Order: sequence, then structure tokens, then C-alpha cells
Amino acid sequence: MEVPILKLGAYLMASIQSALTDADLLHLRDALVDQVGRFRSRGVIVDVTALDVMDSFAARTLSDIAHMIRLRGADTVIVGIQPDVAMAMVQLGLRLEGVATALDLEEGLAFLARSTRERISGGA
Amino acid sequence: MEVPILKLGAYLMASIQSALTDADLLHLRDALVDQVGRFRSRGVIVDVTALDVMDSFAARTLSDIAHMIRLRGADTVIVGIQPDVAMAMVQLGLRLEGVATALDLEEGLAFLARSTRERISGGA
Amino acid sequence: MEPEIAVPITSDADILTARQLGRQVAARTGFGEGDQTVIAAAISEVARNIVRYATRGEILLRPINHGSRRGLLVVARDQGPGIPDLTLAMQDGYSTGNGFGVGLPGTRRLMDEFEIASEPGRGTTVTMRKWARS
Amino acid sequence: MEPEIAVPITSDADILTARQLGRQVAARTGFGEGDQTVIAAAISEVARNIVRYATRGEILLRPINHGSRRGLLVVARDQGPGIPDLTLAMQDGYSTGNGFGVGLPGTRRLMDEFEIASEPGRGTTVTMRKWARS
Ligand SMILES: Nc1ncnc2c1ncn2[C@@H]1O[C@H](COP(=O)(O)OP(=O)(O)O)[C@@H](O)[C@H]1O
Ligand SMILES: Nc1ncnc2c1ncn2[C@@H]1O[C@H](COP(=O)(O)OP(=O)(O)O)[C@@H](O)[C@H]1O
Repeated sequence: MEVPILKLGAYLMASIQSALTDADLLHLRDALVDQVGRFRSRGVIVDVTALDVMDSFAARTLSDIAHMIRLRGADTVIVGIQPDVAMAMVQLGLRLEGVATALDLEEGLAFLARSTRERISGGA
Repeated sequence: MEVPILKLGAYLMASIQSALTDADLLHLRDALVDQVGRFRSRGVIVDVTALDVMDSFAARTLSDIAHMIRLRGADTVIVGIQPDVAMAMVQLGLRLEGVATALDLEEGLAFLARSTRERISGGA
Repeated sequence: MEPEIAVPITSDADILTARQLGRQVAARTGFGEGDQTVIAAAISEVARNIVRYATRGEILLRPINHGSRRGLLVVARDQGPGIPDLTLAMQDGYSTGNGFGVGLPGTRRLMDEFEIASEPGRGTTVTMRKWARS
Repeated sequence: MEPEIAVPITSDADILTARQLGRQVAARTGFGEGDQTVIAAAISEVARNIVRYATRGEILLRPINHGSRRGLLVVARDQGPGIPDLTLAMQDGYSTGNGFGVGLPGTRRLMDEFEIASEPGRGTTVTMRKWARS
């Protein structure tokens, strides 16, 4: 199950459509880290609305993606973590520390607009 | 293998040409911290495109450079971390937290132009 | 007695199958959506440990009753290398692989009952239960 | 059996030599560029530990097979002071020098298999393997 990656202007958007195997998640990671340079993207949105469960491997991979993208000079925001998924994550002990999150796509886009403007104006 | 440091107007640019020993990295650090004052530079770009590997010593030294330069009143941006290098860094646990990064030289120059303008106009 | 479902675990994809089946059985057993997700997450963790550390094993799912309470029993077992020091393995942050090391202690937090037994060279069995809120 | 390459490690510059040779051997063994970088980074970390904590030692590189899988064995060994508490040394952030303390735990995360043995006063041996994705 490959995750489609869309180019939205200066951003990339990966929209997870269903449960993913560990191999799918690693594939997504490699594709995003590669494409953020190829398209000179300033930001990446990963939409996890459709994810059934965020277990430790998924959380680690999303956190790795955000940090790798950061080293490539762009920002990442994870959007759409559902209430049930958030509750199970925190009980498991998964906090995605240091990773930006937003309620949904709209908020995620607003976050990137601000953070990339910020970055441009020398903040961070 | 000494790293050449170019003066580009108000900026200094260190362009790493190949793998560096620990001693080379420390030499680069000392030279940048010295020259940023000597040339009254407002920003420093370290281009690591040619670096084969960023291990913990290189990451620590680049992070130290950015913080030392900051204490001297200028900004630093690391540019050109390649996809493979970024992936290995994050798996190692190296995140360059608090250090500005940009995709390449062009983005790095744009970053410095905006961050130094901000700094002059009293922001940050 | 309720039928037991046995899910063989030998690959990445089986982790998904097991947690999706677990969710379905939990839903039929009367768990709400929140608890279904919690159960699926717990299954995901123990199933991955089987693939990663023991290569192969199985997950058993069985609805259970205690008086009028409904619950779900999940057993994850393998004949892999076993865990030499269970106290260490149950600590947050302890991993011999490249995980966060939250799998086992986190799974214990997710479930109502949690037991782990392991014999080096013979394998590992995790037995856990969750009770539906009435 | 494939030939083994032994790289003596006594200085800064040997760290580069070892990781560059490691990358070449990995490329010849069939690893992709991403894994070559991962292997080079792992070698860089253990080679630096030799220089820093044991003054001298060596890195052995050997292509290996397991069934149809190709892999690379990397051994880093020295007769230095050894590590009194391996559990502590394997923790993220633990350093007796002025490193980040991520060298050993990070290297384990980079490789598929990782073992460390050490006897105080006798030296340290890190044995690690990475398998090529087929
Ligand atoms: N089924 C198993 N067989 C053998 N060892 C296991 C098994 N499950 C867990 N372990 C051991 O227990 C450790 C802790 O497991 P866990 O808490 O799930 O964290 P992680 O999987 O992130 O390492 C693992 O690193 C491994 O050494
Ligand atoms: N080859 C070695 N010989 C002796 N001690 C070592 C060796 N390698 C590592 N150590 C010890 O283990 C500690 C942790 O190592 P590491 O995780 O690589 O972090 P760092 O090198 O940043 O300190 C070191 O600070 C050192 O005390």
C-alpha cells in the first residue's frame, strides 16, 4: 500500500489512506526525504487521519521523518491524529516530542504558512 | 584537508570539499569564529554537500560552530545535508537541534538575507 | 466457550492482520471504539516483537466472561530466543533492537491484565486481558 | 570465504580510511547508497571510540552470506582500558568523554546486529552486521 505524495505549491502532502505495514512506512520516509529536495519544498504535511493505530514503530518513523526533513531545511507537520489514536499513543508512552502537530489539513497548512514565513524572517 | 573560507559580502562561506578528519573540523571551527569578527560578517554558511558522513563528532562540531558564531553576533546556516546523510544522522540520534538548516547554497543565502535583515531591524 | 482465533505471525503484514482482527473481535465483544484502538495498539506491539525478535509465532484472540463482564484475552507466543532479563525488558526505554523500548511496558499500561513468561532458548508468551466497561 | 580487510586504527585519519573502505566494501557487497552511508557512519563511531578511549586498535571488514542474503560484518577491537559498565555505556547520552554519548547506542540503531564485549584492562570488541535488502 503505497502512500501518495502530492505537491501543493511549496509543500508536499502525504496522505495515508489506510493501515500501513512497517515497510510501507519506511518507503514513505525515504520518498519524502528524497522529494523534499527534488521539489525544493518548504514544508511537508503527513495526514494520518486514516491511520487505525499509531504504534511505537509508526511513531518512531514519523518522528524520524520530521527530523530528517528538518535537516534538509524544511518543516513537517503531522495532522489528523484521531482522539482514540491519541489516547492509545499516550498510554503507550508515545509523545512525538519535538514534532509539530495540527488538528487537520487546514490547520496544518496554516502552521506551515506561519513556520516557513517565520523561518524566512529569521525566527527559530 | 583545509576547508576554504570565502568572503561573500557580509557573509562567510565555508565549503567542505571532502571527508574531514576531526582535526580538520576543529580547525574550521576556530577559523570561522576568528574570521567572523575579523571581517565583521553578519552570517556564515557551512556547505556540507560533499561530506560523506555526518557522525557524532561532525554534528557536535557544526552545532558548536553555530552557537559560537551566535555568541559573536552572527547567524549560521548549514546547507546541503544529503538525503542519505540526513537519514543516517537521525538514526544515530543526531538532530542538530537549534541549528538552522537549508536545502542548498541558494536557500542558505536567502535564509541569511532575511535573518540578518530581521536582526538589524531589531527582531529575533 | 467462545471460539478462539489464532493468527500466525511471520511477517510485517501479519502485524496488520492481527491488529485488525483484534479490533473486530473487540467490537463484537462489546468494546467501545476507544478500547478497540487500545487493544489494536497492544496487539501491534506484541506482534511486532514476535516478527522482530522471534521471527515467527502466533497471536490468539478469545472473548472471555467474568460474571456479567465481557472481556478479551490476547495471547502472543513464540518459540524464539526468549528474554534473559524480564525486569529489564519491562523497563521503559530498554531495547536490544532499535525501538523506543516502550513496547512491553506500554502494552502493560494499555491492558487491564498483563503477564509475560519467557525461557531463554524456549520462547516468550505474553498473556493479557482487557475488560469492557459496562 | 570472502577475504577480510583489517584496518589499523591509531589516528584521526584512520577513522576516515576505515569508513571509506567500509563504504567501498559495502558497495561491492551489493548495498545501496543509503546503507553504504549508514555503514560508514557506524564505522566512524566505533573507530573514533578506539582512537579516543583505547588509543589504538583495528577494524575488520568482511562480506558475509546467510542463505542468499549478502551482508557485511564489521568488527572493531582494541586492547584498551575496556568499559566497566556496558549497560551504562549503551545508554543514550552517557559519555565519559565530551561526546554526545550517542556513539554506541546510535551505532546499534544503524546496524541490524550489534554485540559488544569488554573486559576492564583487556579491551573492547564490537561485532556488528548489516544485511543488504534484497
Ligand atoms: N517476543 C520476544 N522474543 C524475544 N525478545 C523479546 C520479545 N519481545 C521483546 N523482547 C525483548 O525485550 C526488549 C524490550 O521490548 P519492547 O519493550 O517491546 O521494546 P522494543 O521492541 O522497542 O525494543 C526488546 O528489545 C527485546 O530484547
Ligand atoms: N573502545 C572503547 N574503549 C573504552 N571505552 C569505550 C570504548 N568505546 C566506548 N567507550 C566508553 O563508552 C562511553 C559511551 O560511548 P559512546 O556511546 O560512543 O559515546 P561518546 O563516545 O560520545 O562518549 C564512552 O564515553 C566511553 O566511556
